[in-house]
Amino acid sequence: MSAESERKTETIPQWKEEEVDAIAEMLESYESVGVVDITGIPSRQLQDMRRDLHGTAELRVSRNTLLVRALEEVDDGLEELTEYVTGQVGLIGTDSNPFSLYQELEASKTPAPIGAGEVAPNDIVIPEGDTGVDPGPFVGELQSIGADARIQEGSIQVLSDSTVLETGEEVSQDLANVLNELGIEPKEVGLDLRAVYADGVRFEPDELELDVEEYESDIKAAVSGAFNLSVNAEYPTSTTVTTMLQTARGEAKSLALAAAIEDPEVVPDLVSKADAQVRALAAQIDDEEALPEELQE
Amino acid sequence: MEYVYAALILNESGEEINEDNLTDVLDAAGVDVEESRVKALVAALEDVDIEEAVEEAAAAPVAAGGAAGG
Amino acid sequence: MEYVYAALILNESGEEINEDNLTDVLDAAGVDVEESRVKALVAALEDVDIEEAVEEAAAAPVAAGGAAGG
Amino acid sequence: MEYVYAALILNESGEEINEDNLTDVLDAAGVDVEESRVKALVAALEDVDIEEAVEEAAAAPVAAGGAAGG
Amino acid sequence: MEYVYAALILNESGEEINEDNLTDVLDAAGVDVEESRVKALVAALEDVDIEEAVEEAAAAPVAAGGAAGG
Amino acid sequence: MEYVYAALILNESGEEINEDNLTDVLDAAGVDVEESRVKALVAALEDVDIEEAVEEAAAAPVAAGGAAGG
Amino acid sequence: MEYVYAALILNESGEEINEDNLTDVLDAAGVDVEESRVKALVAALEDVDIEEAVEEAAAAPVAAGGAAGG
Repeated sequence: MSAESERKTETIPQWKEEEVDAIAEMLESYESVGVVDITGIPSRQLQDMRRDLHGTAELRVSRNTLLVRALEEVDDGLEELTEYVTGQVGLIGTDSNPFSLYQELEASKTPAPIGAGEVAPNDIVIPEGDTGVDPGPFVGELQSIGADARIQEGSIQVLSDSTVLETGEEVSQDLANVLNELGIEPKEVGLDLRAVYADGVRFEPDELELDVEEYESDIKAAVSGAFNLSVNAEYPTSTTVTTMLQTARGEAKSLALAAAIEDPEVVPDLVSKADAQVRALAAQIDDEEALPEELQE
Repeated sequence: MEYVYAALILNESGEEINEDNLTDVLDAAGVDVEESRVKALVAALEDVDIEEAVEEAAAAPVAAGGAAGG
Repeated sequence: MEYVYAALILNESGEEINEDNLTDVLDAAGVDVEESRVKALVAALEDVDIEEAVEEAAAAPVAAGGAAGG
Repeated sequence: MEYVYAALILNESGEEINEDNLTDVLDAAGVDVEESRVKALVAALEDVDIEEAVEEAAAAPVAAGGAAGG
Repeated sequence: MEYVYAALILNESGEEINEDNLTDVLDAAGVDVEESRVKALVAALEDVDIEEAVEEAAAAPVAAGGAAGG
Repeated sequence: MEYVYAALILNESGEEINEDNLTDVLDAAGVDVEESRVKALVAALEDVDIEEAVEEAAAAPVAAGGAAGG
Repeated sequence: MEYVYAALILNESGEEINEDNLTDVLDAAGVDVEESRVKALVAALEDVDIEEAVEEAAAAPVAAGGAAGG
């Protein structure tokens, strides 16, 4: 690598070389490296995000050419990430695993207003309900962008969820104004992970989504299954032995009841059972004269 | 309920549930037997499947209890 | 269950639930009485309040039904 | 219930449920064995299908689970 | 379940539930005792209050019955 | 339960559930393996259809006693 | 489920549920370990209170059966 670096020193300025080396050094110090989209994030907010990440991940922004060079310089598979370095991006390094990184970045995203000329990252929906806006020309603005709006009960109401722009379409000035008036913030602003590389494997976002609830239910199913196996196979553990004791007792009691065994513990139940039976039989008897007074209606 | 219990004992011993047998059992238990009730019970049980009624009570005593109580 | 039924008849007639009386009732019903079961039952019933056991049975279904509904 | 448990062990080991065997098991467990109870137990179990009676207990857990869930 | 039954007999007789006693009871019942299973049971029971476990089972029936009926 | 989990992993990986394999898995997990518990588990699982035993809900059959008694 | 079982063993042995430990356990069980699944599990478990999930499942192991019955 050093021979190669020296050769590059001749072709690019010293400061660029130093920057590439610094980025490469940073990338090498982490187990996972990702490319994040930072399009539209104001620099001050980017500073905040960088600070919030402190301790779990490090974000590095530079000219894309230098980021690509750094990725190539580290080699080690990271060059697979160069294809994601387009537009406004940064490199992120972390020691947590790619799934955790993705979860964390998703969780840190915040809603933001969308401006005219921007492309909708997802369908933009104006939800059903009272806009809280007094009757006036605004109802016309709503209708003109495609919202199912009407004046009702003294205010402007949206009668049904209205999709006013689909993913990928450009936001018009009118729409931007309406959204702004309604306080709708359709964008999720944050570091948008494009890809991450860890331990020789490249992950894209759709591979990194986790259904935590499903894992939780898997755990419960696993515990229940093990519990069942332990009891059913009669292999006692401290977790299951209580149930096994109760099972054994239940079996003994069932037997004692079925066989009418005169066991002091069971006799009260036998008396109850006899009572239930005599009542059940009495209930089948239509002739009241045949019944004791206590059961006659 | 003693009359009905007497019928249940006869049912288990396999003896016929008739007036004589019921009266014998109740007599032995010191019950002051009323002939008309014995007669009525024998007649009433003629159309009842005792086995079934008793098994139902053992299997679902909740329902049985509910029926009796209602 | 015939032994238990016999005990319950005696309970209703107000006679003492002892070995002799139980044997008499069961004999009258044509049961081939086993002395040991009579003994065991008398012993087991010694500490049992029959009224209470019966009442519990009558009361339980209601509570149980409530639990099921809740 | 110790007498019943003893019967259940014998049932699983495949040994006959008779007075001698029950007494041996209970003795080994330090139980002060009452002969009449052993006799009564043997008599009570004479015509009982133990597997079936025990399986009834095993079939019930659903109800228990329902209670937990309700 | 024979190992568990044996533990429950010992629990009722008041004897300690240890490997020797369990083995004695099972031996007496003609069970071909596996030492490892005895050990595993004793280990599992170490921190368990058998009385409490068994009482819980005894207390539950009303709720359970309700579920069955509901 | 760690021993049971270990058996379940082996069951899924298709490896034999024997003492060596169980010990290896538990060792790898940092468990201080007790030979007797491993042996007992292997013995307990010998004739068990694991798939079935895992799926069959194993609750204390308190309902059986309750249902019959209630 | 083998990955989840592995995590549960580590949870019981008190070892950290990390990629290395999970891989070791699964390797020992002859599982052809997929690194990405291990990673996903570790990440997912960061947001799950395993202790709580385990206790819930163990307290109501019939959950599946219960749902059916309830």
